[in-house]
Amino acid sequence: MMIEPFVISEQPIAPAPLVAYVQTPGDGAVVTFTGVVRDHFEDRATAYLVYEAYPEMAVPVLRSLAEEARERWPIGRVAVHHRVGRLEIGETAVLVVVAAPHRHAAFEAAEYIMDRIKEVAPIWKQEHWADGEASWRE
Amino acid sequence: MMIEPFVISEQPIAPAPLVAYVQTPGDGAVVTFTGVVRDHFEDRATAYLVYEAYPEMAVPVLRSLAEEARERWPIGRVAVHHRVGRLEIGETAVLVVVAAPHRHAAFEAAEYIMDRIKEVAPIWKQEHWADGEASWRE
Amino acid sequence: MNIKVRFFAGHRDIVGAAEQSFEVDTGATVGTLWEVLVVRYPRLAGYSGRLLYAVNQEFSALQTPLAEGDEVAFIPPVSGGSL
Amino acid sequence: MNIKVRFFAGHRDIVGAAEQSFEVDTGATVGTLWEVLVVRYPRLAGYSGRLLYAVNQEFSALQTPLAEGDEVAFIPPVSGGSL
Repeated sequence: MMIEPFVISEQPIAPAPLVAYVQTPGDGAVVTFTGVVRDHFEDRATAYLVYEAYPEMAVPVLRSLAEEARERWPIGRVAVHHRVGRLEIGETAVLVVVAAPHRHAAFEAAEYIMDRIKEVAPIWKQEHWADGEASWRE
Repeated sequence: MMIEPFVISEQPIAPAPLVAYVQTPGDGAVVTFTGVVRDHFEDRATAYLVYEAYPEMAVPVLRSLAEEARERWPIGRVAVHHRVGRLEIGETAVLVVVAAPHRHAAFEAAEYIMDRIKEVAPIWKQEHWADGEASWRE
Repeated sequence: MNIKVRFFAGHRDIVGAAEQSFEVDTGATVGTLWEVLVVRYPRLAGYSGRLLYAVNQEFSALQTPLAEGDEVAFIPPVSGGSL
Repeated sequence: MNIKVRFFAGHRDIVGAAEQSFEVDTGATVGTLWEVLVVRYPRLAGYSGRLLYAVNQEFSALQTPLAEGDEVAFIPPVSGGSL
């Protein structure tokens, strides 16, 4: 199966193929971050989320964030998949997977990439509250 | 399926049930560390590894390391599975999974638990080199 | 010059469109285009200073000059809080 | 007092057994038992100061007193390097 490492898609995210993709025989550590839709935000109950992206830009941005991480830590392969569309509580919104020879670099790089996604990736989240209102998280 | 969160076993480790186990509706972040058998150590080629544990002690130690992490960061569920016996290159030796409401705590706690496993968990690794020699990693 | 502008999330709700074309003078920059938009859609004003800018899918600055046919995006805050 | 000692990894290779019983005097500690072992198996001496100690599957110290029937483990370094 051909794996695309950087993807924005409405399809559910399957972690196993991405973890298999990043694993190469020289890398002993794989760190996976799974961002999951929570049932609340700041004491307000969530019904579901809608994610939206500027996909022509978001995919290259994800790729460039992996390169930023690679300049900072000795890491191997990286994969980032982000879902868009309506997501229910408990569904995976984003998966960041980083392989490295040693674990500290893998942890640091995965957290860095996720922090940077939150800062600059053109992907937005609309909270649909349990009370029927909706608001963009800005 | 009943999931045991802290396990030492000769069976291959399947990540999906553990990730599902730690995920609860209030936790938006899941960090998974996968420790994989590498093909070399310090420029010497590895053929395979043998892991050995003091299982009556190692399982409670894994549980107590999760408690140590919980005292330090606001985290949700934790699961740690460690394999013993002969492992081939590319196989998963250890899986640490931590859920938390927020990602930073999940990253910190997962790395902390893995660091502590390497310090105190009574689990040993015997490197079987490609040249036929074997040595305990001490 | 004809410039295509993409709107996302809260901006799209305010503008009521995902995409619009604007005529701007030669020498216009990302910043002058944003001022044009704020005049037309005053509710965008609250985003001034809290945006990222892209020209042809590359991050840009308020000073970036525009050229005929460019695609501009004003990127509302993406800090999705803390997963 | 009869004490059961478990051996793992490099220790088991040196001792040639996964488990042995030892008779120690009343008042013996983890540390005095280790000294007995080092006399019997001199190759264990290189581990002195690089061990963790467990009595009945709980981390203990060299000063921990032993009691009849205790299970003691001398835990060789587990720092599996850097995965």
